[in-house]
Amino acid sequence: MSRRNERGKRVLVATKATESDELLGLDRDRLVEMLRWMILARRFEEKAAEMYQMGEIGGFCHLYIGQEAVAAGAITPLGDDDYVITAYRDHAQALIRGLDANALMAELFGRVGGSSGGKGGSMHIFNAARHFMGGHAIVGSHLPIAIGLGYAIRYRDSDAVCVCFMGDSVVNIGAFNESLNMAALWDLPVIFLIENNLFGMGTAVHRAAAVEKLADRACAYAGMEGWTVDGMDVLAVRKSVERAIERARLERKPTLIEAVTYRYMGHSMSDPSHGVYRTKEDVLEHRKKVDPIDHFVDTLKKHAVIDGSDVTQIEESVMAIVAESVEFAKNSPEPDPEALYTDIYYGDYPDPKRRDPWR
Amino acid sequence: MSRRNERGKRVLVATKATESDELLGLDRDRLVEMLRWMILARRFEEKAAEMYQMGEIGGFCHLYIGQEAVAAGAITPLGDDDYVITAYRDHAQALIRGLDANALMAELFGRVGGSSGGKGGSMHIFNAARHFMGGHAIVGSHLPIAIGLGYAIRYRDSDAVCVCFMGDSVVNIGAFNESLNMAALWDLPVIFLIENNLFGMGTAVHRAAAVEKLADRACAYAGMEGWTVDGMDVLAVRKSVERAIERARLERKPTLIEAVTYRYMGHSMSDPSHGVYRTKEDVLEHRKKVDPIDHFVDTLKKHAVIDGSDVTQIEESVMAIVAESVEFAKNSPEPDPEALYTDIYYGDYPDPKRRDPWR
Amino acid sequence: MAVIAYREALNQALREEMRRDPDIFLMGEEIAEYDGAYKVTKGLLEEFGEMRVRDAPIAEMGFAGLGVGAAMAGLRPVIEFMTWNFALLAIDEIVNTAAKLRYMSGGQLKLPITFRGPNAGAIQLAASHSQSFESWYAYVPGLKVVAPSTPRDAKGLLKSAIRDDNPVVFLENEVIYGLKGEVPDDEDFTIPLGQSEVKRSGDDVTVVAHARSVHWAMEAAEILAEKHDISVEVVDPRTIRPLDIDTILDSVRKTNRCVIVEEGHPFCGIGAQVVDDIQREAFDYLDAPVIRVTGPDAPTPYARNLEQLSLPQAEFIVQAVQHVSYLE
Amino acid sequence: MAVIAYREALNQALREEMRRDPDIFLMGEEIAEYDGAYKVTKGLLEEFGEMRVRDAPIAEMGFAGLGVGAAMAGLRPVIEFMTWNFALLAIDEIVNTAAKLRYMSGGQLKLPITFRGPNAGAIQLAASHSQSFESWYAYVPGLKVVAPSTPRDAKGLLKSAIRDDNPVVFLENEVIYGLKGEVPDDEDFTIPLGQSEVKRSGDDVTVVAHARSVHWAMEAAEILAEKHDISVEVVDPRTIRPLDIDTILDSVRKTNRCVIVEEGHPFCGIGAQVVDDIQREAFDYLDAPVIRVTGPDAPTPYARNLEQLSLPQAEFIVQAVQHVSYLE
Ligand SMILES: Cc1ncc(C[n+]2csc(CCOP(=O)(O)OP(=O)(O)O)c2C)c(N)n1
Ligand SMILES: Cc1ncc(C[n+]2csc(CCOP(=O)(O)OP(=O)(O)O)c2C)c(N)n1
Ligand SMILES: [Mg+2]
Ligand SMILES: [Mg+2]
Repeated sequence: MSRRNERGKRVLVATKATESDELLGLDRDRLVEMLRWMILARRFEEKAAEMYQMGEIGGFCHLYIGQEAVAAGAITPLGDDDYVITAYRDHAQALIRGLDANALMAELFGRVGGSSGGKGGSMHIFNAARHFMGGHAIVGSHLPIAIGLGYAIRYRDSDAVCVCFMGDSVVNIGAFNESLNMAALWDLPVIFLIENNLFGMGTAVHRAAAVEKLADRACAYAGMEGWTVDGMDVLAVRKSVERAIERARLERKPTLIEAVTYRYMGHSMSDPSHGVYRTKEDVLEHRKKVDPIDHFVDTLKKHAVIDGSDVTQIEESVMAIVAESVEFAKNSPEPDPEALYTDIYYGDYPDPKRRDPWR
Repeated sequence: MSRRNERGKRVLVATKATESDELLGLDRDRLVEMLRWMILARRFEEKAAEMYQMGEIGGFCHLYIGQEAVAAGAITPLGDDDYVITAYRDHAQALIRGLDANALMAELFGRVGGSSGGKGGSMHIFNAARHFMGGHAIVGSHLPIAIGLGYAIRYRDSDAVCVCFMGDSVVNIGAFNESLNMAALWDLPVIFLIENNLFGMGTAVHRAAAVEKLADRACAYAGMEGWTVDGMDVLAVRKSVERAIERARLERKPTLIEAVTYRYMGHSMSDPSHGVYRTKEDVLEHRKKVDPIDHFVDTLKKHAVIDGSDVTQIEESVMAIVAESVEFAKNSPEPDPEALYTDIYYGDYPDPKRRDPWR
Repeated sequence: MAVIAYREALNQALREEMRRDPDIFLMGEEIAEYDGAYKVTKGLLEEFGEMRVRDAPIAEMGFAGLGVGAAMAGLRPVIEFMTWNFALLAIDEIVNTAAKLRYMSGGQLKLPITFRGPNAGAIQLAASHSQSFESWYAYVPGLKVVAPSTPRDAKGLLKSAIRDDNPVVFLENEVIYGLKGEVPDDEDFTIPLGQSEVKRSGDDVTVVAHARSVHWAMEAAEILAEKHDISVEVVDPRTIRPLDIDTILDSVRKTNRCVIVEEGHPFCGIGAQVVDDIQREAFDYLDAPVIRVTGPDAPTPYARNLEQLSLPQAEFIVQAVQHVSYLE
Repeated sequence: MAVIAYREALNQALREEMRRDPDIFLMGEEIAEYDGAYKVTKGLLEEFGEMRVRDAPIAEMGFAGLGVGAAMAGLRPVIEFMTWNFALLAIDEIVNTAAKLRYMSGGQLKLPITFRGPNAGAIQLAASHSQSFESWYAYVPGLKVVAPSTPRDAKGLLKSAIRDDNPVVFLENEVIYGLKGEVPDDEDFTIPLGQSEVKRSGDDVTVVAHARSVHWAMEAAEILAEKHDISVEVVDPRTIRPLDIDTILDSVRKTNRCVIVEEGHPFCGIGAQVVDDIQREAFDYLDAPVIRVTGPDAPTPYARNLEQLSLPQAEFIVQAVQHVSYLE
């Protein structure tokens, strides 16, 4: 644990070990908040799937269903100054980081009220005000950006951190090596968090990565640590991310965390949930065995933090938010045709229609 | 050690350990050959430096002086079917792999008699007949090519191997991760050989790479091994490369070898040999302390493999080759202007001067 | 002749060539077990096995360069990019290396490699997933660039690309993977690289279009014939490098008017080069400036209505043809 | 006005802007301790320290993307590529990411980042190290592209590029780093992006040229004036995107003839776009086709004589100008 000293800098303070404390010493509000985020993300995406099937949402739409513990565990311990960045499977992170569900649903619908005014779509969600820096659709390309956020933090001598989510396949791409090396070399406060959902599209992790545990890739960088954690257990994720945050805030050391999780749906809404790479039974079994929401509800009930009525209440409030988001999205107009040509440049720019007067 | 069985495949055969044998059980001819290659490379490049100063050679010219033990130790154990590939610091490897010194010098002069007819220059030396596959000037870009050579070897079910030389800075670039991962994943017979000359241009290794020993980067790939070896000791290099060759031929396992060596000259002929990054004294001291040729001569003398007159004889024969190469290069004509447009495509191609009739 | 889809035509080309030549292998993401993200490689793993149909990690530079190395060693790789947007990660291997190795080695090396995958717009995938790169690759001497518009062309040209001993950039089009058309059954059917085809004959205005744009051009030609009594000749270059400009010039010398269509952005697109060629070699034949209809000078938006607006659709081509006919 | 070298002008621009704005930092290979491979960043480490002048590992994609991230966080990075050839390794971050983030975020983000370094030919560095990429970057909406030809322009435009709140691709030229010229002393001197400059006035033929080609054009203009009595107007666009085509059009409307020069390859080069613009907007003013003088449709050779031949030198421009004047 850390606190700010007289000069506003964080310093490490002795704290009674919470290792044995299953609930990480979090108070009820915090715990319920985490559960609420997970349920919101789940219900929101279930509704998004429905809207996709109805043709209201187009393009690629990658759902996070089954993986909610990772985003909830990693984002809830962050402060306002911290940064979050991820790939195209980005709805849950955006919501949990505080993006209004209305703006998110409207973006999926491609409407003016969307977080990007309908221009970015599912894979490109941003909320700059809340330091949610996307939503990046090219695999691996957001890792260099993450270390850039880390560089800016150090540049300003701030004690913020950057949490960079990534898919399991990212450990095999070039940018991974370049980014982890520079983060380690320059002590950048970046937490690289692998959402290991066992597959990149239809490719099982070990058909693509020559490494036992993905976190082992950290061994190649002096100063980096690599941890593997149960990504279906939100408290386990939170605990290890908290440790990594401390490392980042105080020592400015980067950490690689592999959260082992599972994707219930197909890779995107246009892919089947199963196929050669995994059977329908595999998926059903996983859902039954280790659902992260059920698991967390059980834990909280076991510790008498919540009871059944609390869950009902959360579900109801969440469903209201989700329902409203659909209403909002439906009522939000399509972008004006002129929007095709706005937001390309900051400031003045010559008429883009000069070479192209027809549209 | 391995031999071919009845079906022409190599199999491992028991062999008396040569670990303790300083000369690796090599006969005199082999040892003298290695020394001869090292001296040829050295004298050739000293002459090239002279020719560069006289303006006969242009562009970038990266010399290998001081590093000869690495190329000699790694290439001499190879067979005809094996592949060699490297970066732009490529003269020594090309010579030792059997490129005619005349063709090499003429290439540096940019003449028709050059290995690429004068079109490639110092950084782009090829000798396809001898499986010397370049000469690549973009840092890191030849690693994927090396695993492609390895893939072709496996594809043909051959027991050849590919030795891929690279500078120390390559461990920090994206292609390194992608290539080592695929080599490990698919059991490609590639030996990744880092010529760690302590600097990439003016950047000391540890200002760029967050890792203790560069060979440690191997830890990130299951099935890969990483060894560090004294790159100023040709026998040490050869011994470890031989071991890696065995691993590659028999188990098709890739290996990462870091040979620690030293560059005596500037990064290229247009850079000073010292500056902020190392002092003149550093360079002189290194040259005195651990010159790879002197060291090997001493070893061979100690074991009475050669005496002073042998060295004189080698020097003389080598100087004759080098002198002839300069004569050859000088007498080789400049390329015909039409050569600008040849060797772009294999086979017929429409007139490239249609849009550009002036030259 | 069978009527098959564009994707199936590509699949046939791959299968037939792989049967002909054991040196051909395929590599790319999800091409084997998953049958390809767009199913172009369907069933090939089963027939040819994993050494010849290989799922790669997400490592575009790595597996593109692997292809280059394998080609240097005499194999004939066909590298799939899931889309050409991702090939930006591998473009160093294509442009700095593959395109130049023959030259830099003074003709010692031969690079029989094909890079293929969908180029240009998809459906609502937004800016990072909807780009057209033909003018980039066509800029580069050492490469050949192909962009088929029909199942027939797709099959005939892919076979030629694979047989070619040079690096070929083969640009498909996701949105027309399902498009059906007649394709000759003959296994020896190929279409040589570097030949334009007149897709529709006409007298009044030449419309040059490639890839998906051909279909908008054909649609526009229909409208112009029916509603405006303008006879349009549609020329499809099919291969962008080397460009068969002569077929285009012949047409322009006949019609004296020309409109060029492409899905990419306007600035330095393919059309700019075609304009340059036409005015240089047929200046005196032109009765009006050559006009282009392109994608917008803007990134591609996600929203359905904006994306639709961003396409160089028939309506715009109709306007442009009227414009060069001085009939607005 | 001081007479200083192109490299020094760039150095001054960096130094002055860094003094003005503490959010500016530089990153690239060998830019700090080594003072830059071409000494453009000389002395800056000493003045500004390592956080603001940072030597990067050889990891173009990594440090280019780092710059993008830092810009998203509000800093103003200037990323040096040792040459633009190496930027192919980072082009995904420039084109797929930096150019599109503002659009894809619906205007939430601002990307004040400059990517700079030498473009085009050097001296005998051969094919992989001698490429011109202006038409590639200029194709991409979301980027600005600048290519100064003189020390004055270099300084004035680099300052504007750094102050610009958009990603700017700033293309220098190794061969003219040593070129000297007058540069205003005033620290507030800047040149706005997007303004062509008439580098020499003339009446008979317009020659459009940017970057190093301006100097060949000026040399040719001199020869043409002295030996052939042809008065050439040389227009330097300086910024390629957005291109100030109006200054070019004004000149062509006056001279009625035009030659366009560039170091890059011909197919889909900048010149093709300029031709397109001219014929579209000044068709009736043209007395002859617009003709281009470019680098060859071939990779760049190493051999001195071949490399020399590959340049779009004055002699070729003289021929082309005579050609458009119907005076061959
Ligand atoms: C560079 C690049 N290559 C390929 C793709 C296509 N693609 C999108 S997602 C994906 C799989 C990624 O898997 P993983 O990293 O495990 O993330 P997950 O989808 O499982 O969250 C692929 C191949 C891409 N977007 N970018
Ligand atoms: C991708 C890329 N970036 C930068 C360069 C410029 N460059 C050429 S050599 C070099 C240093 C390489 O150092 P190292 O790998 O240690 O090899 P060495 O020169 O010491 O043999 C650099 C930065 C390049 N050729 N390619
Ligand atoms: Mg995954
Ligand atoms: Mg080195």
